[in-house]
Amino acid sequence: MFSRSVLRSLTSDLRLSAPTSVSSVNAISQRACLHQTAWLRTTQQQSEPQSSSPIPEAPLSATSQTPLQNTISQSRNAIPLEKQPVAPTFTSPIEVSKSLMEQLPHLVGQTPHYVVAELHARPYLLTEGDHIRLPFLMPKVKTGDILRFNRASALGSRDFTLKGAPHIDERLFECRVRVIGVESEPLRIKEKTKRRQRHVKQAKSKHRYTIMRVMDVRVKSPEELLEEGAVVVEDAEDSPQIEARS
Amino acid sequence: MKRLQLQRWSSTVLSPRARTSNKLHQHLYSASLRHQSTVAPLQTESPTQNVIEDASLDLEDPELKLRLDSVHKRKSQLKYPSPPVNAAAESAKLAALHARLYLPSRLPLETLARTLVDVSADPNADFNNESLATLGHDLLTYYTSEHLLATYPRLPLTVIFAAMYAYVGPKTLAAMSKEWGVDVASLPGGEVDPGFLQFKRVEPGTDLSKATKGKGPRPYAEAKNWRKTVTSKIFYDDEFGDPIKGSNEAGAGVPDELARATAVRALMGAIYLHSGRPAAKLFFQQHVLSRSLNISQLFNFSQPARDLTRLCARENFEKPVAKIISETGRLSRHPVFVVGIFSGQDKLGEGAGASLLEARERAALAALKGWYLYSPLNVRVPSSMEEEGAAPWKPAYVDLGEVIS
Amino acid sequence: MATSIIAPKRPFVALPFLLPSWTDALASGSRRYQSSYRRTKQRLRVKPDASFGPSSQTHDHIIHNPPSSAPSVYHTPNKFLPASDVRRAMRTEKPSTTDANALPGVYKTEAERKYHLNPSDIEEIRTLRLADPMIWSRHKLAKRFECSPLFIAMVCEASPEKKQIQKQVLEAVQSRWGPKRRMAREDRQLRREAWGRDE
Amino acid sequence: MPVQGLRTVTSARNGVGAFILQCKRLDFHYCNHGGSSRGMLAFLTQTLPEFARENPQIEVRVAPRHGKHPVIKGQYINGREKAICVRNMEPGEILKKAMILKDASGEKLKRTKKPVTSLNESVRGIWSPYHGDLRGV
Repeated sequence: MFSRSVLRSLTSDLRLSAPTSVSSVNAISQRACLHQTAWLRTTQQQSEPQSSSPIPEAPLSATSQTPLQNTISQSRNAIPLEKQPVAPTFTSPIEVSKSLMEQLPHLVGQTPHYVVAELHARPYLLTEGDHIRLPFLMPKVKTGDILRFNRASALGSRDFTLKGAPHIDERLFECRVRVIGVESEPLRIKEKTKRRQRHVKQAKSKHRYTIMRVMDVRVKSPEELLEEGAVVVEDAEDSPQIEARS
Repeated sequence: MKRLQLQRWSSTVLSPRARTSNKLHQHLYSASLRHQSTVAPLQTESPTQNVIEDASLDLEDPELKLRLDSVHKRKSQLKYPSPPVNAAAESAKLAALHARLYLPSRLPLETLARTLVDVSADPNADFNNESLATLGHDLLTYYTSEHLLATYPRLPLTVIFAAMYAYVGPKTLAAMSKEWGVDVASLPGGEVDPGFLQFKRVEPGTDLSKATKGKGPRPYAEAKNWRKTVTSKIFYDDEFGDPIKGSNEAGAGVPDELARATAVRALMGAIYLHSGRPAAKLFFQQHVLSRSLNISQLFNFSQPARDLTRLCARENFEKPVAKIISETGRLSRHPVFVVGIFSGQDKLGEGAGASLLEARERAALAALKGWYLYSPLNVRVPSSMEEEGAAPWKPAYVDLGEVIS
Repeated sequence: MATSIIAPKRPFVALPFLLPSWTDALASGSRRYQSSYRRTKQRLRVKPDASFGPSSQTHDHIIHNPPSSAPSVYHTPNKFLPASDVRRAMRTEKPSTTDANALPGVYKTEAERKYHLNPSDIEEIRTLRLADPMIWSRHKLAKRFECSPLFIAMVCEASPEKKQIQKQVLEAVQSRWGPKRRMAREDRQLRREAWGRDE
Repeated sequence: MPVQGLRTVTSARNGVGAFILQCKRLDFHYCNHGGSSRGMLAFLTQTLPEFARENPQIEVRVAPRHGKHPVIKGQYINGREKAICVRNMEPGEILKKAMILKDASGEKLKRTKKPVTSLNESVRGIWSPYHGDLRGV
């Protein structure tokens, strides 16, 4: 369904060494008013001068360009190995039909692009910068994670549409989204009654939803595909590319 | 190109107070930092202080000593108009801001604190953000203008001014600092948490247009009725096409928007000084270029049909002719005409309107926007050549210029 | 009057909301119940274009299906693309279905340009206009010299006295306008300015 | 003047370039004597340091409120505040509540039906009856 490409990565691990605003809370008992918690931190720092730089070793961006494998293993210690999503392994290089190769520059040359990404068999029409509120809480993601949607049924620009049969090969395009938080709906109360009974049961529900932001929607150019080792195959008796309309 | 050691440069630009804590230099900048300060201390030290200090040496009671220490600390804080350097490391707000923006670790908290001190709060140039803001403003406007010119090479200059204002104008930068969660201190001072933005507010009732002293570089600026050409704006005015104003009077307040914008510019300059050009450019791309702007909404034409005729004459196209593509309800109360502008057999633009005149104007406008909003494929900006291992530079598309009528 | 009538993109039968509903016709008059509301709502729901439907092809493929919508300003017309742009070569095969010359023009009669006036005529226009602006107005001069009033305005300017008089006349006319007419005129002006901003 | 520029301001798209956590500050209030604060006190001493270390973007404040139930308050960048009462909760539950406040955007809770909201213009344009396959009749 989706593959996690970039994760919290090294940032969280390196930040472990960095002091934050609260580090020693055992002082609470003697000091009551703590309107500046930073004060506490400095007292602790004086006692054990640990790091020369008081700043977490964070890269400028959350999208660090670290290798994929070790980030997954580092940040996912809590999740058992068999439940971790596996990176897609492709046994054969992508096969692209000749007509697709011919039409692809037209699609690439026309911006902007949209993608109909599918998530749990539901389509989402996305462009760059869109705000998504998934109708469910996505498990095992954290705020700030970057996901890559790899299942799309269509990708297009104004005049051209790349259609999959039924899904586009995920090596043809890139669609990245960032998890920006979790929202919940207002509390709903439904009154449940039974016959001949004065008791009214109140069923409450307050669902939580994952919010995301589309970072980019990009279709790869023919040169990029050939660089990645795409194989161009002849398409035999395909119907003409411009579909006949009524 | 060889990478330059910016750490070395930064020592010449930054005051010792704001420099990274280097072990070699630590002994130099221990306690008395403001020995070069041109400002008189706000509170003169009372002669009784020494007496208390002497007495405190004899005291063995740790609680009293602690209290005395805090009193002394507060006094030393009040001595300066902006928070002292060592307060930066203790501020939780500042550390949170640093982490929230994913700033590079080479940018110390002390410099971040300095970017939040405006000139109006601390007139000492070694401790306010003015110098950093000058550098940051130049970087921001350079990166924005190169992006605009490379992406839309045919934009008219007035629209470029508007787009620059939309990307890095004071209003946008102020909104950005609000979205970063930078709070404003109600009054600047040495005792304020350095995580707050500090500036002196404008007195109510001040006329902002007359608050500046000195004058800009434009000659005869006081002649109100003189025509200001767009070309003269390139020479005499700033990046947004506004006249350059003289510096503010010393001690005068700053509007909230301007102080916030200055702080953002200063942060950009600080990132450049401490972590170098790649980090600064990445910061610019992530925070400024990632915002959304619809450039086609920045145009305001007064005579689109005339401009289009001029354009076609200049480019040696056939004369543009307006033709009705489709229409409905000509004799009804709500007619709709769709008019296309054709040059020979090619359609240049198309517009719909409730009258033939409106549809024709809109079609001419669409054609002109189609001309001005041309964007080449695979845009590269000149500063991308500064990256290591960059592909050889291919000349970017340069246009003849806008249509002048 | 030359008009071209538009045929909708889909056949008429495919747009069921245009057809009268038999069930609705049977139901008495204007009353509408929930059941009929749902049905009308369903009819109004626009289905996606047929080109987005499932296709028989087994490979990923690209189709050319331009939308039925007004063109976007971000797509530069072919004529405006510089010669070095690759898109210029890609778009050449576009079939031109409509002949531009066959379309009706916006103006009923296209005024042909004669270019028959010489500098001495222009001098004469200027002297006439200066001599007696009340008689020799722009329209009269245009009729006399067989050119457009715009051309007269381009070659000469009215005297300040004449401008003053015209201004007074306009003020006198406008002073008799009521609030409705004044507001309508102002609104018209505002709408006109909005065209230039493409609103 | 052939063409003039109209001044606007770019609108933010948090997460497209840089991502800024919307939770700015978390205030933990507790009472030293009250029984409902027992879990909160355990949380403050055991779990909070690690929580703060993992989330350096958030400013953490701890302050006592005598004789009241323990409360976590979140301050958000849009200026709003969210508060959750954590009386009689175990440290694990309190951590969950803190995570809720951390992940929230600070907006007022709303019911929305459409999953996607966009600032961009429609890629294929708005359908109009005057375009598409035009045929003169």
